[in-house]
Amino acid sequence: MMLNFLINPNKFNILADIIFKPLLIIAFIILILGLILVYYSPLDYQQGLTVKIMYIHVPSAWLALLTYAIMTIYSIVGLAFKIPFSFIINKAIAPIGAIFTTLCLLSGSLWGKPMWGTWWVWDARLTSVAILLIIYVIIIFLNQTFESREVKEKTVAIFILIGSINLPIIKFSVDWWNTLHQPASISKLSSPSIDISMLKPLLVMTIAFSLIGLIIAILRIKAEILIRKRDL
Amino acid sequence: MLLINNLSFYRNNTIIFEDLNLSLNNGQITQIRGKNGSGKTTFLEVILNILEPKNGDIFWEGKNIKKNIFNFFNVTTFIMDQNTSTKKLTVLDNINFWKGLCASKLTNADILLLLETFNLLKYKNTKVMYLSKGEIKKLELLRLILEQKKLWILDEPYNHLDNSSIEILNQTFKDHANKNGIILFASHFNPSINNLEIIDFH
Amino acid sequence: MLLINNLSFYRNNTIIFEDLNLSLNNGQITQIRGKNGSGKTTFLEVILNILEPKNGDIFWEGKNIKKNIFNFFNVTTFIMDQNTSTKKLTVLDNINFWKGLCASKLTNADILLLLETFNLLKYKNTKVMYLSKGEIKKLELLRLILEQKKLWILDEPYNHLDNSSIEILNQTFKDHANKNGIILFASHFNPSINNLEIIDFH
Amino acid sequence: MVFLKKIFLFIKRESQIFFSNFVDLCSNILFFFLSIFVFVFALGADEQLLRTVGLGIIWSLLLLSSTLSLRKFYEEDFNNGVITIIHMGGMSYELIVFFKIISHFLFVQIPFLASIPIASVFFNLPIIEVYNLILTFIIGSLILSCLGSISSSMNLLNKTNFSIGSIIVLLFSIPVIIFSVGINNSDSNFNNLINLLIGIALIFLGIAPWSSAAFIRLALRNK
Amino acid sequence: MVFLKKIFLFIKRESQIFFSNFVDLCSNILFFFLSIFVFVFALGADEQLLRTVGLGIIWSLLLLSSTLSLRKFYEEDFNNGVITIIHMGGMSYELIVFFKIISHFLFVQIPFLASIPIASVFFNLPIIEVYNLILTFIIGSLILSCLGSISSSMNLLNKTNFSIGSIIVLLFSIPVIIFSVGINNSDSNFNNLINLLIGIALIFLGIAPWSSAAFIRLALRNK
Ligand code: HEM
Ligand SMILES: Nc1ncnc2c1ncn2[C@@H]1O[C@H](COP(=O)(O)OP(=O)(O)OP(=O)(O)O)[C@@H](O)[C@H]1O
Ligand SMILES: Nc1ncnc2c1ncn2[C@@H]1O[C@H](COP(=O)(O)OP(=O)(O)OP(=O)(O)O)[C@@H](O)[C@H]1O
Ligand SMILES: [Mg+2]
Ligand SMILES: [Mg+2]
Repeated sequence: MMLNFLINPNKFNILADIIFKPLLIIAFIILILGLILVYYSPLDYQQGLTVKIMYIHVPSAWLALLTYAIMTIYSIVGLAFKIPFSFIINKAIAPIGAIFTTLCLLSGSLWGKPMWGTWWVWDARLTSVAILLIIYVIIIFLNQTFESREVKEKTVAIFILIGSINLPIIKFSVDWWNTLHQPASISKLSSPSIDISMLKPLLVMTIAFSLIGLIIAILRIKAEILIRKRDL
Repeated sequence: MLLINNLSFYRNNTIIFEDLNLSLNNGQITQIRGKNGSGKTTFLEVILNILEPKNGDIFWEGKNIKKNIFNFFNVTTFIMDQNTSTKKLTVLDNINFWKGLCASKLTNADILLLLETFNLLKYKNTKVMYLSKGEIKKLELLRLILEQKKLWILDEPYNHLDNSSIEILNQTFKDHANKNGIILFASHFNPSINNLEIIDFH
Repeated sequence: MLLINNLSFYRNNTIIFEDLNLSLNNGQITQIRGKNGSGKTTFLEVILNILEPKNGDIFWEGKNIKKNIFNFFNVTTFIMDQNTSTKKLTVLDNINFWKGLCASKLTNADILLLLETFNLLKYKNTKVMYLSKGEIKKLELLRLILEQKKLWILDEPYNHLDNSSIEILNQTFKDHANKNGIILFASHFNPSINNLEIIDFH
Repeated sequence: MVFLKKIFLFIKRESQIFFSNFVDLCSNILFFFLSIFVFVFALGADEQLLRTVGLGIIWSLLLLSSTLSLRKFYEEDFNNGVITIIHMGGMSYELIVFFKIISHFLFVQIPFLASIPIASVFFNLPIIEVYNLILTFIIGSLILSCLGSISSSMNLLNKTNFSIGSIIVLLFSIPVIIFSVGINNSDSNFNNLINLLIGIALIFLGIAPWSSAAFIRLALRNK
Repeated sequence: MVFLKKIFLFIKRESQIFFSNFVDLCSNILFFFLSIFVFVFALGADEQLLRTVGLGIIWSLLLLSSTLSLRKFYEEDFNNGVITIIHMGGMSYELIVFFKIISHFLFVQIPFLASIPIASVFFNLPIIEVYNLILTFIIGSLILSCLGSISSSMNLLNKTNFSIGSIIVLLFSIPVIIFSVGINNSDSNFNNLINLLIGIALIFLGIAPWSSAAFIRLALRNK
């Protein structure tokens, strides 16, 4: 099985050791490239310089959602097929998701001040992201609370599953309610309604963010595996 | 017949018991003894599938109980060290609830008689929270007779009982064994029952 | 010396006991026996002023305990049928709390030795909620030695204890009696203690 | 047949416990009214203001008051082992949870309905809003019962005070609140929102038994 | 000296129980924030409206969140007899209650203070109101701890769910709320109101130990 590393800690460790250094270099290069592209990207005729917040805001928003989606999938896998590695991954990547969510919130409200005139509005998108952050925080709490490992892992997994209801709400909140927030313009499936000159740096930055997330994730997962081995 | 095969249980990586083999035949009364913390209660809970064994199997009448746990529950009465009676309801309310739960065929007269023998008749409309410890325990033990199951599993049934109740309980055990029932209980008490099999937990 | 004089107690107008007279001398071990619901626990609680007697008085060393209840508490250890250890704290945390509460003079080495004799040493940093029933009971009984009081009042101390712990408890009782202590306990168990005075509740 | 009888017995026992003290039933409602007073005093008695915020306050206080009654959903039955007994009587944990939810809905939430019209009077709410409030509350309280089941079964797991359960109830009831209050916006589609609420209720009626049963099993295993 | 040491021990034990799980402390605060979310959604996100009602909502929710943590004030210690043991160790019930209140104030209410400024941001409250809020909350939360003690000792008396305790907390906290919120009215005398609040706090610090102790004694007698 090619994809065995996704559910087997040993295979994961082997693969991680192989790809870690190249990954580090590639992530660094892409990040630099992305920053250069952002620097030379055109200014928006309305928003001026503040549009550059987008290159942090949107990737971190996407990654916050992606991280949660990954955790949801692993929870299902872990509960249904009793694969312990999924719990390890869940525990390892929850803080990463929390960081991305915080980044999204912070950059969003930084952007909101010049655009909408306030740091915070009670709009469905913003609130559902705040709820996402709370869910992440609860997950991190839960990982700290229980003394018994079995209880901890299963509770967290079940909680992640219940919380995944929030994902579609975040994603579609801009369509379901008329809100201040930008409706999907890039992530529309048919044709992105954004200029190619802004799309390119955005995509590069997204890749850079994902790689950085991946690197932290690998480190944390390896540490988790070690902790678990020590406990056994 | 209850057959326990190579049962092991670990709690947080510390071994509680390992490779335990045991067979309980019809008509047999078995007592588990052992030091405090030796895992008696844990063992009973593993048999009843409340705790999951690390490995090993349990067979009832030749069938692995995991296959259909409710078939096994259907023949088993479990009396814990706790009191499962609902404190806010009266003695009779509790009994009626248990009776319905196990579809018992005892008539009301039978139940009043039972209460009489256990000296609980005068409390039949008292809420359980107003009974003394021993009375609550006796009410709990009524379930043995009420449920009319074949396998009885009990944890520390003798605690709190006075001498005459201990007599009654012993008699009940013997009667049940004579009717081919199987009894397994954990206790530190030394009851006067003939043919009592004793298992020592190290 | 504890003197109980014409003590009566009613619960909701039903008499639990009436005109009870009793004197416990120094060095005397007294057991209360009686049927379930005969009022043993109630009696102990009345002595400790948790329940108020309908009439009658209790004298400690010639003084009515009601005059200054804290003087009486100062010489008394009461071990209930419940477990007063705090479930969320570890064994040592609990012990230290009790130790401070009674200004006990035991050193840490003494306490570790005590834990050792009761076979609890390995649990010293375990939270109480993870102990077995018997272990919790033993922890509770540690208070007897910890508090170094003269009068011990216990409700069902033998429940949940294994044989070796029962031995230790008996020995502890005897030692205390030899040191002129007074022990009063309610139990259905028949401990092997010489010179045990037995009071029968009707 | 025997099985139906068991279910009936279960619900009968629940009702006996609930009704064993009639005052219990009233206390939640009293709590609800008192918290309305608290709010009215905190906000100041500007009539116009009260009418604007009335619906929102009633809904959120209904929510908070029922969080109060949710805490002991399973605790007692779990601690003294009744759940095990019922389970051994032939009901899977999922079924137990399901009927627990149903009986909570019947014996705790429904009586609340009676208090809604009275509460509305305090805020001079228009009749159409009261009607909507009652309708949404019937559905919403079913969701709350489900959430309560999830949360209190989760609370069984840790023997500490951490009231993660109550937090979960609040967390997931936010969408319920949004839809329920939003129904009074003139520009929102009534039927759509009601359907959405019913949809959420059905989702939770599916999720709650499954997850609560999982939590209860876990808790039993680590008691 | 010995006596002081006992008191110190008592408070130490309380803190150990509270801190035995740090997450516990946070959960009440999380609950508070979530209930703010609930309210904001229920009221609709009109910024002007939010600013008007913000203070009132924050205060009433602080109140409700601490009611949640109040329910178990004595329950556990009472049920397993620790209260009797402590009493027999030489502390009168009044003293036990008093130090229970103090430790609740220290370990549960004070951490709440940290959350007030953050909550104010959500409502865009002016800085002076935030300052007043914190000041009144320090005094008010002491009153709440006293009320909590009274209410939960009262709850010991009946073994049913009846939450008469929470109702009492709400009832008596209405004046606290009125004064605390009223402090921001430009035409009210700041010092007078603060003095009034301090007065109420002192009164309750006198009443609470006495009445709670009476309830505990009653409860012990009818256990
Ligand atoms: C705290 C405030 C904010 C939060 C929590 C937030 C959250 C999010 C999230 C979760 C996404 C990803 C949604 C998706 O993939 O469909 C997103 C995308 C986006 N946000 Fe924000 N946002 C905030 C403020 C802002 C502001 C002030 C602006 C600019 C006016 C903005 C503009 C955008 C844009 C253009 C996208 C990309 C939409 C797309 O094409 O998919 N956001 N935001
Ligand atoms: N809280 C209560 N309210 C009313 N009656 C009670 C209460 N507690 C006990 N009783 C009744 O008082 C009587 C004496 O109870 P007590 O607990 O003292 O008995 P006991 O001798 O300790 O019995 P056991 O051997 O079962 O422990 C019993 O008949 C019991 O039903
Ligand atoms: N919930 C738990 N979590 C962790 N360990 C536990 C738990 N319950 C019990 N233990 C431990 O498991 C061991 C066995 O406990 P068990 O209750 O089975 O003992 P027991 O033989 O019934 O003892 P007793 O005679 O005291 O009732 C003990 O060492 C105890 O400390
Ligand atoms: Mg045991
Ligand atoms: Mg007794």
